[in-house]
Amino acid sequence: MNEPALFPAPPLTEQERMVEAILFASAAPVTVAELNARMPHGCDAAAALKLLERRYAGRGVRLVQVGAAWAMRTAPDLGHLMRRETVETRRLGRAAIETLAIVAYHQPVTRAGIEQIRGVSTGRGTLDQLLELGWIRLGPRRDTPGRPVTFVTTDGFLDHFGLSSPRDLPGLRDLRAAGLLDQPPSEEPSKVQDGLFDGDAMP
Amino acid sequence: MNEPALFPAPPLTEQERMVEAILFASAAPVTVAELNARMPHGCDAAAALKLLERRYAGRGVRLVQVGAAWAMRTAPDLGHLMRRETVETRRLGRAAIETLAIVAYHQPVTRAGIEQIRGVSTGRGTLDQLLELGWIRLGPRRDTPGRPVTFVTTDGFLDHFGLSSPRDLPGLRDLRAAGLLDQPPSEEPSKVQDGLFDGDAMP
Amino acid sequence: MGAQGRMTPIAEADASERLAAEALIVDVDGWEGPLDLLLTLARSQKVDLRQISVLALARQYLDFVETARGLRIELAADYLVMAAWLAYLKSRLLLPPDPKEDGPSGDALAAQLALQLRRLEVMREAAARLMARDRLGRDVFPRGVPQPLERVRRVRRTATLLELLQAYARLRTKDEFRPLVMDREAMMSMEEALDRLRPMTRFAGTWTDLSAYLPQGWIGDPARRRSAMASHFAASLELAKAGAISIRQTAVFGPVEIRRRGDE
Repeated sequence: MNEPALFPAPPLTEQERMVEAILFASAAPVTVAELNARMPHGCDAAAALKLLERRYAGRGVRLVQVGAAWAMRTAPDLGHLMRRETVETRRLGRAAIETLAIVAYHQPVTRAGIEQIRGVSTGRGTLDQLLELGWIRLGPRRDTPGRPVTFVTTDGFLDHFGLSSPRDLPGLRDLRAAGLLDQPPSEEPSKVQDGLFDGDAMP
Repeated sequence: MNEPALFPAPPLTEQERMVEAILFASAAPVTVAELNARMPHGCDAAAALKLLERRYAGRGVRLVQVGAAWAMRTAPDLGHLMRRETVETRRLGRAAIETLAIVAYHQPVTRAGIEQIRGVSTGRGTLDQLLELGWIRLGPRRDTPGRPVTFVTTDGFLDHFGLSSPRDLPGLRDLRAAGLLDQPPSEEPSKVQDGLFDGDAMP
Repeated sequence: MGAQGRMTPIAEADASERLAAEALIVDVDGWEGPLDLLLTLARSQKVDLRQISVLALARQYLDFVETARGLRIELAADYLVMAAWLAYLKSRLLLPPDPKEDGPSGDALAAQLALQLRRLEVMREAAARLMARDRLGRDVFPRGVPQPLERVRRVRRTATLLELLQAYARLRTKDEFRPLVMDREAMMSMEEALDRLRPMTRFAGTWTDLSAYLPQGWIGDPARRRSAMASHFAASLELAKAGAISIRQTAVFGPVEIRRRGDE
């Protein structure tokens, strides 16, 4: 490099190695002119680039042109490898599990129906979470004003909870027998429709 | 990636591309375990690494092993082309360089052991400097009175000096065979009378 | 390791040797302790450290200290400690061994010193070799634009059947603990009112005050009554729009009455 004119340019394969190393280590894309300036005198960076581009075709790393400059980049189809997913398992929150229970026992049930049973308004996030988990899905629209959507459980729900059908869910009588319910139930859940829990009978 | 068991692992050539992309994108060495964790289920990063290492042999960029990890680095013979990428490292003083060599060849070694070899007390700054550079770290405590801490080299040290393992230190085997790396007996504080500089050996 | 550079070949004249010794002394602050100085002196013997004459070395060192004293140069204490020790070693090496004296012999002490010097020299050479290696950031380079690994934390929720059943049981037995929430007990939805009203209005052949349709539990407490009234009114409008009922109010603020459609 000090006495450029005295030595012939290195062979093209050697020039290819040089371009490879420079592009790899460079923080920014490098122009052909800059490559030529950094390589020994007499080198042909453009020709070396062509060789290198061919060598990396289809590899996990590619040669890309950025304006007038060149850079090495990971292949776009492997971008997912640059992400590291850590999956954390956490218990479902209280709102979500209650909502899920209501959907399971009262399906198809509207959001208003859920809110009425829980006695609190249901955040959009709660239903979204259950939808995302694939445990509930949209059921048929209720034939009432506004035609509200209903929610029903999915096969994924049955699968996760080890049930073969929603009818396998234990009834209130079973829950009481299992010590999960202290008070005698007012009605069997299998018969209930919306509005079940307001204690007033019709006038 | 969500249902890993449902899909067969990609072909080895594809795994090779993946390892290539991951190592290429990372400045720090990546362990085989980390590679396997980032690649689809069923991949064999070690086998893919072997293929890749062969592919890059003699190229401008090489695959190097650093401890349990792998990294891509430019070929050393092309270092002169990368002058503008050179990171100015703080020039290490003679004390620091000697201390580093002693830690490397005698590890795990206590501060007293280092001082015994160098014949002078080690300034606090010397070890601090090496710790800060990430080239040495605390090793296990020595099981002698006072349970002094020991120092060992890091993977960062290996990476910086292009070593795959501390066993690759040049001349290590010969020095050990010549008995020049044995722990000096006087290192133990209980046997001070052996110490060259202890007053009690004086007439 | 400029030490070697300062040493002159032994073959040269006395004058140059003295010059070298003086150079050593002037540079005394540059020595990394007495062992470093000893090593430098040992190198002037131009032999492998394994064959070094420790006796000659002790003499060289003591001469050095003597010269330094003559030049009124203050030496650090450890240099003087080493000088005293070497004087002792010299006497042990020169005099026949004293049978009454225990501890290592003079030869053993000399061998230990030689080993220690060699150990230091070997580490110096190793250090030099280490620093001359192809080093990262100087001869070998990592990727110039590393792509940081994107860390994505995904939370997967899970629940057991027992939790599901417990949740349902909790809802059905409201005596259990519930976190503080805004209750909507005093609220009746329009949907609910509509469900009530629709079947009942089929039999509403005559104009009937809407408030008569309010359910039992909703007429005592004013808040509950207000909500029930509002939802029933809204429901009646819905039913009127659907053509199921007619609706009328005969006076401002008068009672709202409804009846089945087609009974006009």
